Amino acid sequence: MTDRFNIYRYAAPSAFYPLAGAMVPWFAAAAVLFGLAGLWLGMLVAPTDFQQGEGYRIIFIHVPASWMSMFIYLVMAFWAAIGLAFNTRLSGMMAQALAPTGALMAFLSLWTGALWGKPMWGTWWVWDARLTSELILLFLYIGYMALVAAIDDPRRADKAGGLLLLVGVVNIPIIYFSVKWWNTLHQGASVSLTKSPSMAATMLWGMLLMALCFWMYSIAVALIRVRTIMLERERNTDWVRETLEGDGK
Amino acid sequence: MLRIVTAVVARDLRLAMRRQADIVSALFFFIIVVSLFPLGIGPEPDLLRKLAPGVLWVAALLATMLSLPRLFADDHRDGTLEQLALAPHPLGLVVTGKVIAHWLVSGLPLAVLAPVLGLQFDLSTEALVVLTASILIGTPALSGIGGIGAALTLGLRGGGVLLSLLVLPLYIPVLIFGAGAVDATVSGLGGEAHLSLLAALTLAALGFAPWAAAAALRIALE
Amino acid sequence: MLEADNLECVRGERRLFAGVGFRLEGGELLYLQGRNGAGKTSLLRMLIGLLPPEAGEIRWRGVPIRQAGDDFRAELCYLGHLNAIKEELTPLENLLAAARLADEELSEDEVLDALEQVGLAGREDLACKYLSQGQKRRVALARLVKERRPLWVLDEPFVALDVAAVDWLAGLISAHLQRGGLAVMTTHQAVAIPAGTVRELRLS
Amino acid sequence: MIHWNSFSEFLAMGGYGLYVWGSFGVTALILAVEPIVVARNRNNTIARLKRQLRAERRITE
Repeated sequence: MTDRFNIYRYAAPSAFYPLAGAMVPWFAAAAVLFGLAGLWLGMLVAPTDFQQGEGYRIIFIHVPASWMSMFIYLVMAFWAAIGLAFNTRLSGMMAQALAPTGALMAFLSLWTGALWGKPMWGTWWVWDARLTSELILLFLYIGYMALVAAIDDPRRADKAGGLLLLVGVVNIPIIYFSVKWWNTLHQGASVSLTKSPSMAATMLWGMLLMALCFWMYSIAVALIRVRTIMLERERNTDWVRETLEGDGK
Repeated sequence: MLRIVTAVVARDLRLAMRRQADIVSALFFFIIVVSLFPLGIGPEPDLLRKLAPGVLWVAALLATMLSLPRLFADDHRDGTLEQLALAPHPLGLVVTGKVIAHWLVSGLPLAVLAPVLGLQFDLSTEALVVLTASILIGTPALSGIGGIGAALTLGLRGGGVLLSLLVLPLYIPVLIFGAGAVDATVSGLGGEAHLSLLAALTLAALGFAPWAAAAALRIALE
Repeated sequence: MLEADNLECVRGERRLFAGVGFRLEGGELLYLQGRNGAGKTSLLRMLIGLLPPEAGEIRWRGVPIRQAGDDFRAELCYLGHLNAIKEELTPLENLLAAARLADEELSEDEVLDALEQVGLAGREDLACKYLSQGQKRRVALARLVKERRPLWVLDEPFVALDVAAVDWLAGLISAHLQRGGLAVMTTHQAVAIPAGTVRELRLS
Repeated sequence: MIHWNSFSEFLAMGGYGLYVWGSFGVTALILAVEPIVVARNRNNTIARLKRQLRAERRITE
């Protein structure tokens, strides 16, 4: 099994552990660099938005956080599908390592969204499709983490959590469209979330750089977390014993 | 194929009849929650009419959830679930049967009660009809989706709370279209569009949920 | 007919056993032995396909049981340490419902006959919650009386039975073996099964 | 090149200072705390596993 495909080789925790360890500093450094560049462009160079004044600068964290919160959920669902289909040990660990970061991103997206909404629309919260779906996404993250934490046997936890992730992936679009439809019928909030189309090039670059920063950051944190989970789960195997007798790297 | 579904439904209904207290308590919960709202927000008929769809639907949703933890738990505890999983037909069919039985004892009575409770909220006849129809059409989806949650949390500590955490976000589309149908009727827009979307949701949930729940049950039985 | 190769079992973080294998033909009985916690029940659950083995394979009539699926389960009868009877139902209802759910044809007369054999004549219409522990076990065992599926997997079948019932059950299992059936069971008591070949497998 | 004329103007964010810095502050806090927590968790796990390993060794020897 181990030598048949490369992917199987790196799907084995003993091979992935040192690889992940070697990658962490690179992703962390990339996150810092992209972050500095993005902040410089976004906070110092980018011009004032003609509609929203300086308040729009929240976009430089709000949009990347929202993107990451959704993207991380999709990645977790991808790992869940792999894990359920091929029964690889690594998949469940990856999903679990990503979940807290995804939940934090969803929280950040809601937090910055509220702080953006207050000055722009005069309210902290609207029951708009995007906001509501983001809130539900946060619930799905919390539900996943709670379910995995409640099951003692890690294999069972991986499988049950994976199934929940897949069910969630099917449901997120349904929830999004149902809330959207509900919202347009209610027409309660006279607020449109569509952004002004004339986005300056510097703003766009700032946002993309910040998105890259969040991306690298999430990978780095998830890799550290997955390494911890690996040690914990495989503590009775030879490779963990050898690793522990070394310096844990 | 149909035989196994009917066999499960027949058995679960018979069991439910021997344990009527469970059904009755869920119904009383529904009645009490719905009746408390006018006392909490005041007797103005206009306000009540506006709130009725949401209140009735949220109460129906919570009442359905009340009986979910026991959907598989009893069978799990006495070993019947193992036998069901070992029967020579897909477990998804067995779950379909259990979901149907759950709906018959939890969702259907709610639909019967709903128009009576709707009268307390001064709903028009037309709105009452749509309310009944929406609960009739929507609650099977609640039972189906709830089955996934019940299977995932089977045998876990604090399973009941966890079950609500997992299931409530997934209930939101049903709630929106169900309450929306009544809402649209009350405001004179007509609830047909909502009802057909609700029916589509229910069909999708009944086609998909039992198999997801069956997969979760196999995990729980390992 | 039933083959197991190189089975490995991991529960939680503990490896319960590895490299377990056997072959069982028609008319043979396999006794699983071992201390508490040696993995006897886990092995049984692997054999009936509820617990996927960590490594190794189980074949029924030469086909891996995962692939055989319903075809395998149609030839399997499992009796766990839980009785799988409903407290609210009567013994008669329990057995009829169990047969229907397992896709078996069983008439009411046959069920009554089976209940008489396990000594529950006259209790057919009493809800099972009013029966004693031993009587409930007999209701569960009554399923075996008319059972003609070739593979029986029994988890501690003799527990909570009196001497007469133990003899009766041993006779039932012998008859099953004589018909060419297979049986796998765990037990703490050494019970002599009159007919068939008895093999032993010790998990350590 | 730089958009701002003075540091105080930068801090004021055209009147939106509270909202902008509220967003960036909480984000910075979370992005700083999460890695610390994750790293601490990792060190604790390694220390605990090492202790267990040593205890096991002592028993087998």
